[in-house]
Amino acid sequence: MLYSSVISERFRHPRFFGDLADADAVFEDVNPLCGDRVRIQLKLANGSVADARFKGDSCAICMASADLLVEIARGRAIGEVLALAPDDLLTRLEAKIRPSRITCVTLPLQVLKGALTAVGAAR
Amino acid sequence: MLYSSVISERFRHPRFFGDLADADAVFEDVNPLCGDRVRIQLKLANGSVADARFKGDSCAICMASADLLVEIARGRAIGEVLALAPDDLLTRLEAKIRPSRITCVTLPLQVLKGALTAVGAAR
Amino acid sequence: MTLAERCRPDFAILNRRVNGKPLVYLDSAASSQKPRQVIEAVRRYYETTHANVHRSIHTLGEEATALLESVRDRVRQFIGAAQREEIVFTRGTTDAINLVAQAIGRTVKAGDEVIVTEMEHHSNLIPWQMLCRDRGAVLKAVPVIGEGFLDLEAFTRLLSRRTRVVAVAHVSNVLGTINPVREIAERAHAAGALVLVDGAQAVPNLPVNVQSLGADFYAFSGHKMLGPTGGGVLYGRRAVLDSLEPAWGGGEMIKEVWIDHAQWNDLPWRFEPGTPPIAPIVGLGAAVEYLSAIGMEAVAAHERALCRLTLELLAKNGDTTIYGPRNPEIKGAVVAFNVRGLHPHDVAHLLDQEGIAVRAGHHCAMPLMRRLGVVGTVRASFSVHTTPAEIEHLARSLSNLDLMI
Amino acid sequence: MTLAERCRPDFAILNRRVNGKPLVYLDSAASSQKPRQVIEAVRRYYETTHANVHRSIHTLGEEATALLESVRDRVRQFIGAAQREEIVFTRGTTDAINLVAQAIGRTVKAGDEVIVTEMEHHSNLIPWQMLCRDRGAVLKAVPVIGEGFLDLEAFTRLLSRRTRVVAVAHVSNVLGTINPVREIAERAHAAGALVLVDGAQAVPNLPVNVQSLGADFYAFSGHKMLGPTGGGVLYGRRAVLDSLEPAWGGGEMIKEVWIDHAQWNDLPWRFEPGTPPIAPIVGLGAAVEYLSAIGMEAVAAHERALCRLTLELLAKNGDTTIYGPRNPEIKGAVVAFNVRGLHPHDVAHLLDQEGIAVRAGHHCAMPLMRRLGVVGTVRASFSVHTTPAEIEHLARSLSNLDLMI
Ligand SMILES: Cc1ncc(COP(=O)(O)O)c(C=O)c1O
Ligand SMILES: Cc1ncc(COP(=O)(O)O)c(C=O)c1O
Repeated sequence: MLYSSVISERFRHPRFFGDLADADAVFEDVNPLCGDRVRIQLKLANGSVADARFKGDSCAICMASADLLVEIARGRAIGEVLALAPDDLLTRLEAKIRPSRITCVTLPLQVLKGALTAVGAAR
Repeated sequence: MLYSSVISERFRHPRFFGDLADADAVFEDVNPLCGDRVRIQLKLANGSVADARFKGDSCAICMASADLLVEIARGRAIGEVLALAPDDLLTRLEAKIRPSRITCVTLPLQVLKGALTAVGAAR
Repeated sequence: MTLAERCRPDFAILNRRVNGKPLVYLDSAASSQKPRQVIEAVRRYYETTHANVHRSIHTLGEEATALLESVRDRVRQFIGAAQREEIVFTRGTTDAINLVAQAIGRTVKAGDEVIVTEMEHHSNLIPWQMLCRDRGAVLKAVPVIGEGFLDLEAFTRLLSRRTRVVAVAHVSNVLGTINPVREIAERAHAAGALVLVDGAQAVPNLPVNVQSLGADFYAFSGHKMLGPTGGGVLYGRRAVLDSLEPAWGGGEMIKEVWIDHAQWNDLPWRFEPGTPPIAPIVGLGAAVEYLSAIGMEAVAAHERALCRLTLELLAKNGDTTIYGPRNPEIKGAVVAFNVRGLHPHDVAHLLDQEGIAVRAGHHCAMPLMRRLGVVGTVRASFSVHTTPAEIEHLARSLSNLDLMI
Repeated sequence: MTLAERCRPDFAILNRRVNGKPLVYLDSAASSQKPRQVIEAVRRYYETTHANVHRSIHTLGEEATALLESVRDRVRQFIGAAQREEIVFTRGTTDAINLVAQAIGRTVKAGDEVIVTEMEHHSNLIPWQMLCRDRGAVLKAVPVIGEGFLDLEAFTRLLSRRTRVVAVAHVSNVLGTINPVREIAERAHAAGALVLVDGAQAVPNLPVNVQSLGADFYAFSGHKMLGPTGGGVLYGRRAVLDSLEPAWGGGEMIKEVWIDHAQWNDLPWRFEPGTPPIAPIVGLGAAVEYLSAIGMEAVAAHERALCRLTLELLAKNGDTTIYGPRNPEIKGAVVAFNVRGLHPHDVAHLLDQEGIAVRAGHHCAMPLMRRLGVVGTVRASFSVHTTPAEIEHLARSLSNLDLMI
């Protein structure tokens, strides 16, 4: 296995890939390494992330990272989501990610925070 | 002796260094190697170089080359002067000049021809 | 002995193991490896000859200058330029193209046009974008059609009296397409435009003659043709270089300087401000010598055969999509492809586990990626040391990829 | 053992004989020699690690990228910059200054002013001339007074709200003067101008801290500080770099590209289009390590002592005129002089017969030559391997010169 079984599994069968009807926040950004784009859509309610989905034509690491991130974020308070760090994802991906691929892990996080900032939820 | 006794002698005691009253042609140019300037003044009569002088704050090689060139040119037909080649000077300077210093030899020739061109004597 | 067998002992890096496997370096188009002749030339230069060049009266300075200038003569001959004054040393292709865009830029007016193509490397696109934005000029792009060819009819329609420059790759760094530069140059010249050819992927792999191509400018990098990083070449046709103001300022490019103005030096130094990348150019000379000793026809034939083999083997793999012409006769030394269901970066990562170095991503050609409808591709590229066995190893590894992720 | 005695075995070129004499290399200010640690770092890089950097997924590419980026960290520390994003790799000082002139150029308006000094190297003059001509701006120069100091009162009068840039050498490559950069920067900043410092002759010889100097930009060359030719550095203060558009275009300096526009990459890569001079930068890293191991205070003390000795011995020779400050405490590692009745080129040629390499001519500082009232000067300059015995040999040789021509 190239990366880890977590990545393998989430890459093959992402749980939160897709669009969200009536999203409150949408944001996308580009991986400077490769130009890949990731887009995250959010529904917010009562200061929490009520629902979320991601989209993007990206590598296995980025796909798994986005899927995992969305899973973590769903149902959480916005403050908690904003406090998430790359290490929270790295630990749960259970893979040793080389420095050259680290942006593949962090891009979804950056996009999610961008989405929250865009709707003024990040204060 | 660094270069040759001809260069040594002409550098120490140039015969044609100076200005010419009522010159018919004056020209100066710059050595791209070092930025040194050489100026040549000419008196023309009957299709010949009647008299000539040079000036310039330049190295021994360039000084000797200019002095020698002016001596050669004086009294010669303009056509003959225009036909002079670097080798004519190199032979009579009796020195092995390194490639890096060759412009020190050729600059006076270039200036002399420039002077003749400037007054339309070079056709 | 084959060409590759003869060459391999010259490349020390091929002894390396990567992830426990022998290195299979299929990324020469990004940057080639260096034979010991080149590495040695650089070392020898530093240990015996180094000094700053030009305007130097001492022995080392004269030797270093003679060495540098001898490379100019050698490069002139290698690419068939008419005069040594037409060979300008640069840092690389990107630097050379920026130099031209900058120098021509001063003469470009609002409403003038520049034509590039959809298959250009960003290096032959962004400088023109910047120029057009700065001067109010218009940038147009020749579309890519079919298996990856320039649409020459569209090109002819784009050309007009307002076209100032046509900038085109000799060989695409993704598709491998060898573009019909000569024909493009003829049409461009008929319209009164200048032609800049990006030869980064051509000079390392094909015999090139800038005069028969009709290029006004021809740019390439030393590091892609077995030479050191940090040096490259801009060929400029004498009459055109003569007409241009220098792009950048500094030492060596002037004759006389006052505080408020200066008189430019003669060609080619007028376009070479500052201390040149002496050792990289000395190494480039050794690289040219190495390639010349093999002969560029032989290099091209060798790489064509590898290209043919790669295309054949990949075509057998039902999960692989190939980009660019399928005919190796009209193709440079690169093959781009994708594997179904896998992102190119994952493919590259997986191949790296097998010791195979390929490039993956957009290859600095994002507009082309959009035209191909992909986020990126994997790219295998070849050099003199590449063997058929290495290509077979690549093909075999690709067949097993899906199981590994 | 003295510093020079410890260092000399590292410099293979010092074994050379020139005209039958041991080489005495007193031209380090033009370009320094390279210790084996630097030459080896370059060789090792090519034999074990080379690949193109950035965007690379394979092992060699990752290693090469890590190596290159580690030099950025090392250089950051060496010159006391706050962030790694402030370190831009260039081809050298000239390249760095052109980069700044180009990037700032886009924001300069007619009537704006740029201030240089009469002692600038052409590299820190011509780019500003070109900028001013292109944009209709005005170039002014701070006069040189006394033994070779900047006239700071005149400078203050030249400064105004229209001043956009002040460009000044940290150390003059002819006079050796260490300019009061900090004071100049304070006054310039008070007037709202940016300050570019040409550190080509400072970084190799003195401890430099760009933050305490207050420089907005600081440029220097690898090849003058024991590093390879072809690489250099531009330091730019983060806030200033952030505010500037890129100077040149190409690969690596963008995030996303369309035919008609592009999104720039993050710092520092935004200012590094194309394949960087990887090996020259790797070698620069080794040079920084070499100098750091000695310690720049020790390097400066060593060269100050040589400077003092040179000034003393030359002063004893009645035929010699020295240019620049006589006090070695306020002087870099160069001494410029002339010999009565001899052109500097002849002096250099004569010294070369003795194995001594000095530079002669205008040193790319023609306006300064005019100010000094000379066509050129001879210049002796020092490095870590220079010994007092070599200086004595220089002085002895100078005493006998006249007899030889
Ligand atoms: C076609 C083409 N043009 C330009 C370049 C840029 O060359 P460099 O990065 O050496 O400046 C490359 C290589 O990256 C290329 O393949
Ligand atoms: C003060 C100064 N500035 C700039 C330069 C130019 O450096 P480079 O030629 O390495 O670009 C030099 C050296 O020649 C110098 O001494």
